[in-house]
Amino acid sequence: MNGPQDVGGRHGFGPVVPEDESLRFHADWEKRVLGVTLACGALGHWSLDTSRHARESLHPAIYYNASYYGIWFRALVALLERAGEVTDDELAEGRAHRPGRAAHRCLAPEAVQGALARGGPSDREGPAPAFAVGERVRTRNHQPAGHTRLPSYARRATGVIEAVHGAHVFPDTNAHGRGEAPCPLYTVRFEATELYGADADPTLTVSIDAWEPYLDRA
Amino acid sequence: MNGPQDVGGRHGFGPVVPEDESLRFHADWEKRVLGVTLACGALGHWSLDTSRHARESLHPAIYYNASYYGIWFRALVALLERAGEVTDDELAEGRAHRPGRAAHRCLAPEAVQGALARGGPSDREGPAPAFAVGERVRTRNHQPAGHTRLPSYARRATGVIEAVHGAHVFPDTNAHGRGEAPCPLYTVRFEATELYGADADPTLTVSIDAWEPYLDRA
Amino acid sequence: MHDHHDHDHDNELDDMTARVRALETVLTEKGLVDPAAVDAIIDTYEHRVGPRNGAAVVARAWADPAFADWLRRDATAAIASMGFTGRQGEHMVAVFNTPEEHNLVVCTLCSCYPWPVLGLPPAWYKAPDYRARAVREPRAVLAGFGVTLPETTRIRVWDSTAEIRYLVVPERPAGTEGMDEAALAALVTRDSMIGAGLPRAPEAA
Amino acid sequence: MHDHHDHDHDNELDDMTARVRALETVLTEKGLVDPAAVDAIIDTYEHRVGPRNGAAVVARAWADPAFADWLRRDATAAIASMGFTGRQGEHMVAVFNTPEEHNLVVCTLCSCYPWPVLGLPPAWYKAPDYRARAVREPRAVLAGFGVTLPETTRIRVWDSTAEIRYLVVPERPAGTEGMDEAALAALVTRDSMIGAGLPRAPEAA
Repeated sequence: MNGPQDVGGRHGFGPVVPEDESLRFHADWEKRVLGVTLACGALGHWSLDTSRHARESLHPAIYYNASYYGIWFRALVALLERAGEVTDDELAEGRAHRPGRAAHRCLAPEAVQGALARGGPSDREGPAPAFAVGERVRTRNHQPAGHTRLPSYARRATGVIEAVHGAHVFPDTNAHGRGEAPCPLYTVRFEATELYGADADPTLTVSIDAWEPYLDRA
Repeated sequence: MNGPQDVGGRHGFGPVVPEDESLRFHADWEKRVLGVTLACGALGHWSLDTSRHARESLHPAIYYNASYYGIWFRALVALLERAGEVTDDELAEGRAHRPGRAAHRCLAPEAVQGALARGGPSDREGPAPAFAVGERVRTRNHQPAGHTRLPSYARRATGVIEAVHGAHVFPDTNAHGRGEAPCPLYTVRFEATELYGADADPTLTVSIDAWEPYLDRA
Repeated sequence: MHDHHDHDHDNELDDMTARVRALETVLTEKGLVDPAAVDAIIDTYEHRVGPRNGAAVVARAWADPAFADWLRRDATAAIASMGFTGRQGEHMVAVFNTPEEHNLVVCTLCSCYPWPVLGLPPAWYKAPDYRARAVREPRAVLAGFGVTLPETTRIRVWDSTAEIRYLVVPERPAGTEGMDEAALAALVTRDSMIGAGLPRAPEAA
Repeated sequence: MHDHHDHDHDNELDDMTARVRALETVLTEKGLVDPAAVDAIIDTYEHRVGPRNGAAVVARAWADPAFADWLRRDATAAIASMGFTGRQGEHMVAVFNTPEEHNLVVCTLCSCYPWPVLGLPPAWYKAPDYRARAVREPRAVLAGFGVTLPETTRIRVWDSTAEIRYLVVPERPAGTEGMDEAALAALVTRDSMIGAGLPRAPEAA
């Protein structure tokens, strides 16, 4: 979606503010949002793609005013409500009215290390790639209302296949519960002048990781 | 600029809320912003294009949270400060520290009707048009960091010249005090499927008004 | 538990009242703004210049084919002949709805709008929600206004990216034969001249 | 008189503390979340998994050409050999700076970041400001970090749009001959492994 998350190459944002690498959180509530969000992932109600879509579906007025953990929190509430696990009334009162539906999947403290160390690989068996390293491809004018990982700055642009990563879960379907539909994933590299026009930095190239349905042979 | 103003075709916004046509303002301060903004235009410090650029230069976090008169107000303050007419201190105190620089141009009450009825035409003597009605053109990948009136949804798209309007002031230069540089203005019509891809409404066409430097022959 | 950006609009009110007053005071003390001129500007758009101007233009186009033809060929001159000129209406184009094609006007980049014939734009016209969606899913937008067009009707959206200002001339409703211009004008809503609505039917007027 | 969106971030704090507490309480009462598991997750990323992991990887690549070669060919396996695996690092790619080309990593669409080697991303990495500008004007972004590259250096930006995670291997600083891996790792900053910084010079370490 051409949502608020799709900021690559946009103008009008502000300065980047470096911070010391010893700083881990800016407030205690951020820690809890991190922990609760990851713990709720174990409930099995949604995929990573679905949770990304919940975040980018926040209204731009909210998205651009929230810190990133603020975005995570609001998206988590939306996902839990959609899953039937919490209601506005419960959150307003800070008190559960009904037991959880997926309580049998509650992440146990002793399972945390294993779950984090295991992660969730996205590579799958899937079709052979249509493109090879070095081939020129053109990104499609692909701009669905739903989730996609083709950023708008890289649409309708010609680039070169730089790596072939095998088949990976396709976010455009998986985010909406329409299946993992694995398809070949590539790294595609573009000249900045191709992306932004003749005034762009001539020393700059940018790559995206793009699934085959985003691409045509150039 | 790919700023917060450039919302055409973006996803994630909310419902459109109709309102009765008898409603003119939502608060008294909106009336004052309207009146003061128009009155300040008479001071001669900026053009309409410059004022539009001041509005779109607000940070997205502010732009999307303000009402439109709130955007006008913030941009007006920025323009007056840049013109050396007001300072933050004066606004914080609500009291002038120095007389105005362009007070000799202050819009008099008796001049209001004439000024509003006269308006400010943007047509000028200028070069003959390169394109004729019915010709196919393609919009350039034109995305300057400064002001432009080519919206991003209509970049790199092929359309048809539907009207030729003569030469008009070119906003891309005029907004930045680089001259009116009049050039031919056209209405260019696109199929929605050309703008948004194959899934777009097949019964929809959209036109923009585009200056010649935005266009190439298709 | 939910937040929504509208609560910022609400909080904005008191803050904005104070900030705007401070600015106007400073500008007045500096001799840059005369409050009486501000009052005159407000009075113009609050009480004098509004969508009844456009409704009179549309009604005349319905009643007088020669005027309609003039409006089609040179809207700026035809509209000026009725006394409607000036700021944000310097270069007018009239676009006519037909059974085959419906016109809708938007300004995706700011809030361009034909002030001499329609007055100040409504809040929704200036909001990102309308501006984002009008050029992409106009049927969904029109549904929000209670308008459902046949699936076969073409929709033509005009994005006002320059200083040309567009006035939609809706189709004359059935059952209005013999009505005079004043009665016809009463059927013409502001929204119908943006393309976001349709004129009233005569029995509902 | 000026406003800035940061004041909303500030106002957010107290409100967010209460809202997050309410959510965690409700989820705990429902048996959906165990606060001890939440504590364990926080402890992991606050105290155990962080950029010192990545620094150890980089230092080994500097010290051991065979490891560097492995890292180049199969970063996931090479990094796993040092015990760094899991969430947000399932598919690793290492990109090597050279005198001719500087690498910079971003996730324009959200906040994808190689957690097993770098821990949690800094706030700026997740902010729209960095995400918008990194892919377009990286030299201006780097200047904000005090990094000025020669005008002839090519800049290669990696937008992490899929589940591949990128680790920048900066160039080994001059004057580090004979230093052991631990000493080398101390030169490797988090920002240098994103490409937003350079390693420390040995005299500054």
